[in-house]
Amino acid sequence: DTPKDTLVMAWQFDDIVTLDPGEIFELSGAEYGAQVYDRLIRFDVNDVSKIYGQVAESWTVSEDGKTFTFTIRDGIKFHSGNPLTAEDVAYSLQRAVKMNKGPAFILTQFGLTPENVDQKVRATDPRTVVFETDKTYAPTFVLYCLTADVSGVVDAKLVKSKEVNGDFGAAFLKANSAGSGPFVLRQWKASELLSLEANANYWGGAPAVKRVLIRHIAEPATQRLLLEKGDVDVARNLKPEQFEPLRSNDKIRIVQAPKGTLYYFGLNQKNEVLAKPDVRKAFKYAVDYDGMAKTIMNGLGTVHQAFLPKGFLGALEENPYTYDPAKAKELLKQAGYPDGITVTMDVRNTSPSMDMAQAIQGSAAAAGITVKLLPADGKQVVTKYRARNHEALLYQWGADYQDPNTNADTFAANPDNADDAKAKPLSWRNAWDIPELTKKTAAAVEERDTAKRAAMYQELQREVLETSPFVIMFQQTEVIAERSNVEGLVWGPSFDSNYYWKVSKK
Amino acid sequence: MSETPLLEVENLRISFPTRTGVTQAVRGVSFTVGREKLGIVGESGSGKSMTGRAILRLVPPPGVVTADRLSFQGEDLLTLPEKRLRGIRGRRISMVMQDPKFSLNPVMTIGAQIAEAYRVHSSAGTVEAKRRALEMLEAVRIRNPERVYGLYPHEVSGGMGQRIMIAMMLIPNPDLLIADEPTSALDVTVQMQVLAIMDELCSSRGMGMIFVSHDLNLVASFCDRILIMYAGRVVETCRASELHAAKHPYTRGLLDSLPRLDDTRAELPVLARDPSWLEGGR
Amino acid sequence: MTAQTHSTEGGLRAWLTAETPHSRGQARLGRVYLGWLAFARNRLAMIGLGIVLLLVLMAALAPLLAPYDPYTQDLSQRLLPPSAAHWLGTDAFGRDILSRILYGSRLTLMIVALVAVTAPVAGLLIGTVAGYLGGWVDAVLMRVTDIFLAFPKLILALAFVSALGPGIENAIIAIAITSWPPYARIARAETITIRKSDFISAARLQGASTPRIILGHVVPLCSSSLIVRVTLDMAGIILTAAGLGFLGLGAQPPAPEWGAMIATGRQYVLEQWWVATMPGIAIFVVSLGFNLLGDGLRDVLDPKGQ
Amino acid sequence: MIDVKDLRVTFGHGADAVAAVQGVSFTVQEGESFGLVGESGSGKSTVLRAVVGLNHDWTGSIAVAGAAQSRRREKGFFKSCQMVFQDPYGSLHPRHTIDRILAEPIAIHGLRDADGRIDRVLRDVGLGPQFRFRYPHQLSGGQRQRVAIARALVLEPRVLLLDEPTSALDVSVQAEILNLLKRLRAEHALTYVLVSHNLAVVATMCDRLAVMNRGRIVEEMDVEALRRGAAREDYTRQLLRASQGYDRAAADSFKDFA
Amino acid sequence: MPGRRHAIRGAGLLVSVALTVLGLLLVTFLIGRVVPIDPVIAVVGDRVSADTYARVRQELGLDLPLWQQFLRYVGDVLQGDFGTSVLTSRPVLEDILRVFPATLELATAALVVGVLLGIPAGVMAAVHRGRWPDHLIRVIGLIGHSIPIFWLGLMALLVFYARLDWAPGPGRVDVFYEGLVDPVTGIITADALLAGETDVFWNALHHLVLPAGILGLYSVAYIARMTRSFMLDQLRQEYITTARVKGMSETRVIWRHALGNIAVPLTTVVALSYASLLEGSVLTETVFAWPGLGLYITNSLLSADMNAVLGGTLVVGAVFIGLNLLSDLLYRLLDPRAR
Ligand SMILES: Nc1ncnc2c1ncn2[C@@H]1O[C@H](COP(=O)(O)OP(=O)(O)OP(=O)(O)O)[C@@H](O)[C@H]1O
Ligand SMILES: Nc1ncnc2c1ncn2[C@@H]1O[C@H](COP(=O)(O)OP(=O)(O)OP(=O)(O)O)[C@@H](O)[C@H]1O
Ligand SMILES: [Mg+2]
Ligand SMILES: [Mg+2]
Repeated sequence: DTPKDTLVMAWQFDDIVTLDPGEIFELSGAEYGAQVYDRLIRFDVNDVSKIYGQVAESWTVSEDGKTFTFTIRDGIKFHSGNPLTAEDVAYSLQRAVKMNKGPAFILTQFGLTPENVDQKVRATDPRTVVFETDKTYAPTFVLYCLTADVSGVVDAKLVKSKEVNGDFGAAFLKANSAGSGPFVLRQWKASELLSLEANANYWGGAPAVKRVLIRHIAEPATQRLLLEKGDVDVARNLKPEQFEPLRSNDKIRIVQAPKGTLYYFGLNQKNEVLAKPDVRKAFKYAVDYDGMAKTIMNGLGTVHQAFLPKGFLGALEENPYTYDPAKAKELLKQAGYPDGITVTMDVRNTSPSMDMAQAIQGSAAAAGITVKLLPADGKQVVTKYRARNHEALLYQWGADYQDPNTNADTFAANPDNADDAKAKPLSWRNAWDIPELTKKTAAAVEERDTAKRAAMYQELQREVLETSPFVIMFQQTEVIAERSNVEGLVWGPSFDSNYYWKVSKK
Repeated sequence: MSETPLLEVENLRISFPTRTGVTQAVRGVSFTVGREKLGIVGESGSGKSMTGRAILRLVPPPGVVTADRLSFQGEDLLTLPEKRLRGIRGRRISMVMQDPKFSLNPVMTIGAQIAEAYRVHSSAGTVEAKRRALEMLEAVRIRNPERVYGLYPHEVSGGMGQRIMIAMMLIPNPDLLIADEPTSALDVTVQMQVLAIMDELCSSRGMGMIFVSHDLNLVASFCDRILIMYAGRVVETCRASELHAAKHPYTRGLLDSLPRLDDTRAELPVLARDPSWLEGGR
Repeated sequence: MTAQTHSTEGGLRAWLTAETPHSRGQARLGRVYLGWLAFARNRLAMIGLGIVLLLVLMAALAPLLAPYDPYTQDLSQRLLPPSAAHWLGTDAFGRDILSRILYGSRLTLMIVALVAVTAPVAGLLIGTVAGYLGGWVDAVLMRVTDIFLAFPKLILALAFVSALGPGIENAIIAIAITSWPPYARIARAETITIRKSDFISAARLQGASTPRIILGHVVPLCSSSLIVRVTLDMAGIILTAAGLGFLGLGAQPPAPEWGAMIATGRQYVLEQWWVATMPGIAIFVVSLGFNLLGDGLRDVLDPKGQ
Repeated sequence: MIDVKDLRVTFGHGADAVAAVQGVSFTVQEGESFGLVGESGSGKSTVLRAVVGLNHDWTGSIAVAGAAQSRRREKGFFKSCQMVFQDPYGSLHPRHTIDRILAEPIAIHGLRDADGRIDRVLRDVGLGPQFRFRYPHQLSGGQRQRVAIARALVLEPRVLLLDEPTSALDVSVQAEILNLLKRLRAEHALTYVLVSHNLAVVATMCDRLAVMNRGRIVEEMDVEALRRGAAREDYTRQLLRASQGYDRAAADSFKDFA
Repeated sequence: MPGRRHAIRGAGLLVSVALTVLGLLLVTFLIGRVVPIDPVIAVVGDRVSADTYARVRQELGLDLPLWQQFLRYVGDVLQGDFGTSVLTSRPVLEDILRVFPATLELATAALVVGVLLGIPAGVMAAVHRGRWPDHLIRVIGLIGHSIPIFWLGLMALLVFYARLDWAPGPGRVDVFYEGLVDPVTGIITADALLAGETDVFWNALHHLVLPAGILGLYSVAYIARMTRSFMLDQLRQEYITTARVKGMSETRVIWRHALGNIAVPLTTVVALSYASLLEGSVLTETVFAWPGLGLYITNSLLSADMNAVLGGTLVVGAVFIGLNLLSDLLYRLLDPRAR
């Protein structure tokens, strides 16, 4: 069994490519960032609408909504022992913008550029940081974006000392930590081991365990064996079929945490068959939502058809479509295909995507739609998606930050449907040309009244539900199996809000 | 020729079960060997080698050997336990095979192979074994024994290889040597030299010898007594010096069909096989 | 020893085993028959042959034998253990595993057959040409062979399928392309021993051209050891095809390809063991069959085997 | 008919080189039977293989039927000159029937009446039609050698090179083959070059012979001289003596001829 | 002039090795271009701005003509620079130095199993040809050859780890020993011994038993089969009869004379199976959470991490070529005829 002072976790974390908060853009990496780096502000995992200060003690928003002023908490120390000041906060944000890596857009969408960021984000005194946007946005939009991993505060002094060739210490931070959070990185071996050590001097109180050891175990069956044997405390990647036998094991607890990730498939509107509204609709009736939820998903997701996941501002909780092959057939007939149609569907070769695709294949067949599957690796699917070469394509979409705009911007906006467009949201990828909706989405971001804003998003969602080439099926639920003597792990609504800080073992 | 034969063979039969029935390779062969040179001649497939091998119980697997009597100095070779038999093999009866190219282990030095043959049957140490091996190499007239001792079989010529074979087989000083076509792979001149060595060793040690060959002239000039085999039977036995006066039509036929240096015959007589030879006496 | 025994008892047998055949056909058939006799005496090889014949039969009669449609899903019937209704249980989509295995035998047979006719042929040609011609041709061909041999096989196959596009046919081509080098090596080694032999010299003396000698004289002698080797590689071929299928590059769902069935059943292996185990047993039995057959064939065909 | 001048053959390169034939010259008249004797490794086979074009790396000059030969032979050359190998077990393709073996040269040279030719040549070598569809493994050594001879004859050549055609055979079978070869020569007016290490065989078969040692011809003589034992060279005399059966005294007097 | 002869042979060998390596590079490079994954996306992910996309594309040199890209790559490799892995964002060389020892350890252990069981089994089968030990060994070998390896691995874990508790779980050492010894060779057992940590050594050895046994079963089948067939060839040879005539015991005839002669082809077989163990252990590595080279290459390929694939493949190829060379040298050492 595992020692009391050590939390051992089995997890597939081979997606981690960097541990630098300015660069982290993977689910597992985000979770790591949440343990090691403090952020300016965070949202409450139990009530996402509540935003609280972590490094920031308080903040104010200017009259025109373009200037945010944060007061930094006193007495926070980095792992190195350096005090955390406003300078560090400003540097961290400037750094992310200047490096311009994957997650930088979360900040740059507010008009920040490497050239102007030193002006727009600055420490006016050791305890004050000012953040200016180019336009007026809904304040919650800005604040939610600042809760993201990319705003994790790095130890400016340490990082600057490790800088080589003006890389902002990126080479160093990729595999080292320079944070102030409850845990310190001890060792990272890619696809092998991630070892964290408790920060005994954490300003919020030292963690109860001394170490967290995370082992990359690719095979779910192996994870299950380890968990049952007590050689790990937490197993993160079990399959639905494995839950049942574990539920009857009183040494093991199954925890579910809804995440902001949606499973959907898109229909490419460049294809003239799929571009017909009735055909699009027929697909929405050709999916056995409930059957799949009960069987192949079995807890890994709940039926959800609107583009905003539960927990987001304005999320629509109604699911108007049910499996109705007769109706789907009828719709196809109206569209001029009484004999049914055939489409190919690209899909990631991982579970549960593959299972979903096969189930869709089965249910759609009854509705007169022959689905041919083309499984491939995720990157390969995405390559095809970005080239708009698919017919139908099953994938998932994870929210980048906790504001509704993250999904509206991709499902309901398509500023330029040309092949060489700069922005490539999901609507563009499915060649869904929607100038009206795009305008509405832009308006919603700028609406400062929260209630009105929520209403605008609801309207957007209804319209997308009705007309879009997206068949949104499930919202993902993370299912974690813990040994029952483990307590205090927090599984939030996104991966960067899973926390180990309070964990303890009986 | 001595009064008490070394080896007595009576009604030896060797058969091989094959896909198309049982092949009788040797069918009822009887003979004795004393301290003499006994030649066995006959056509290919007449059972010469099998007879030789049966004595050491080395007939390859599917073969079945039976005999009324197969005894060596009073010991029954057919029923002897494997372990006792190993004491006889090499030590008391040994066998020189046809082609040194195939009969020597290619990855062991010549010296090691000879020394090994010696050490199998004595408790001698390595130094003693080497000394004996070198002596033996000298005895078979190898000029530079020390050098040859460290060579590998592929590094020596055919004639030398055959001498090495002989050295190896004679080092434990056996009582009976079976030589299965020991010189047929050699040039005539080398063959002559090798035979001379064997001849000398035989007479100096008082060994018995079975010399298997298909070369009638050679056997006649080299051996004391000759068995002529045909299709697994002995059709005729005679003294070597009397071979040219042999009576059996088979033997006569073989002799006649040999080309001769002084030949002026327009056509060589061809053997006319007679089915009755198969029933011929022992 | 005449062969005028057509009318006697066992006329056919006598005709086949005649010492003096009267036509090319009789000679050839007789040879086959004798090979068959040798083969038939090997009990394990006969078992192997039986298994392989069974596979062929299964493939031919799948629609008659299968109790259910192999494609129809029924999520309410998923992951049922073996029972009277479903002898081998059902899979994650409620499909009858027995039916899928029966239909899958067609795919398996196709993979095995296609790979078996492509890879060894390529290897045989390259190997015999290199071995017979020697010199720089040999050097070049063997360097290429070495490069392919030094490559991780799955990566090479992946690359080829990626280039050709996914699908069972392309997967088969990819497997064939990646598996010829060992055959080329074997064929070359054998050719080198053959090319010095007198009957090849004799062929050259009659003025036979190089292609004629390679195809007519060398190839027939190398092919027997290759046939043996191929049957021994069958299991590997089936499993490689499965590996590609798992990576989305082989048979596409819902095709009941055995390897793909194992690959998807893998996630249930501790909970619903039958999903992966049943096709696993099928692959095992079939490759056992091919292996036994190969061993038996080796004894018949391999001149060294006596 | 055959004119070989200063033939040299070397195997291998540099330090590995073996000078197998070192300046051999001889001439064979049309219709003559010429013997080549010598011990193992003296280069007899190598000479034959060079003449017939199986070996490309030679220097000197070779003329067959009046035509000077280059390294590579035209297809037509093989119609006039054929060879029979020593080992009847290795010179027939184990997977081909006799019929196929004999049909092959006919097909290569595009000759007509294949069936008739095969029948004829089989009868010539004393094999009945019943052997036509057998495989080599169904034949005895002597029968195989007959097939090999038949294969050489099927193109109706004028020169036959025989490399120890009977040394792998029993004496009784040897006699049959030697008789056959004699008869064929008479019937078809063939020219023979016969290689053997058996002086008696050469004596019965040939008109003239050359003795080879270590890649050179040490002596040329006619068969009469051989029968009389009238050899000029010590080497030849030693060879003669060794051929006459075991003789202890003779063995002791033998020398190495380098 | 044997010295010169060896020099010429050696030079020829070097040239052919160099050509093979170059060919290897070319094929890997082409594969990288053929895989339908956009390498830029592999690097920066799917949601970046068009500017970043273009910048990274240029950084990766993807805008250059193909042959220039290849020359650039060859040049880098010759300088020992395999580039940086996208997947781990470290120099590929560093990654390989980390994962390769793990595979080396596993494959070597498996090979030991394979040789220790396979050769005696093959010899037994040959000696008892056609009788029950032969059949038994053949069937066991076939089973080892035909069972999907992940299935066997999981079942072994289930039985020996979960149920019987005889073997430790997956991984190279227990989690708590992780990082106790500094990687010197990267082979944990060796490192533990170097550091004098016997606990860690035993633990690591324990962890090795199950995966190495399973993987070894694979090579047992192959080695036994080849040993059998070589042995049968040798047992027919005349020198074996000679040895028997000398009166040697059957054991000595077989193990000294016959085995001595199959040592040569056997080294080639062992080298080949070693190479395939090094490359083909992906599934075992997955099941046993063994972070090795096979897994690394496969994952990299799936992530279009071409630097890593090229590097890994190059290493596998180099190992293969190295093993070939080694078996060549051993061949010269073991067979006097080849010297
Ligand atoms: N394994 C076997 N199976 C069947 N028959 C066999 C086997 N081995 C030998 N024979 C038969 O045994 C007979 C005698 O063989 P043996 O080797 O004793 O002949 P030989 O007189 O030594 O001939 P050679 O002069 O060719 O050496 C042959 O007819 C042969 O066919
Ligand atoms: N392909 C080859 N490569 C290297 N050396 C060869 C080759 N063929 C023959 N030799 C060598 O050439 C020499 C002559 O060989 P050749 O075969 O002509 O002799 P031979 O007189 O026919 O002997 P034998 O009576 O044994 O057949 C020998 O020393 C032999 O080793
Ligand atoms: Mg014999
Ligand atoms: Mg010769």
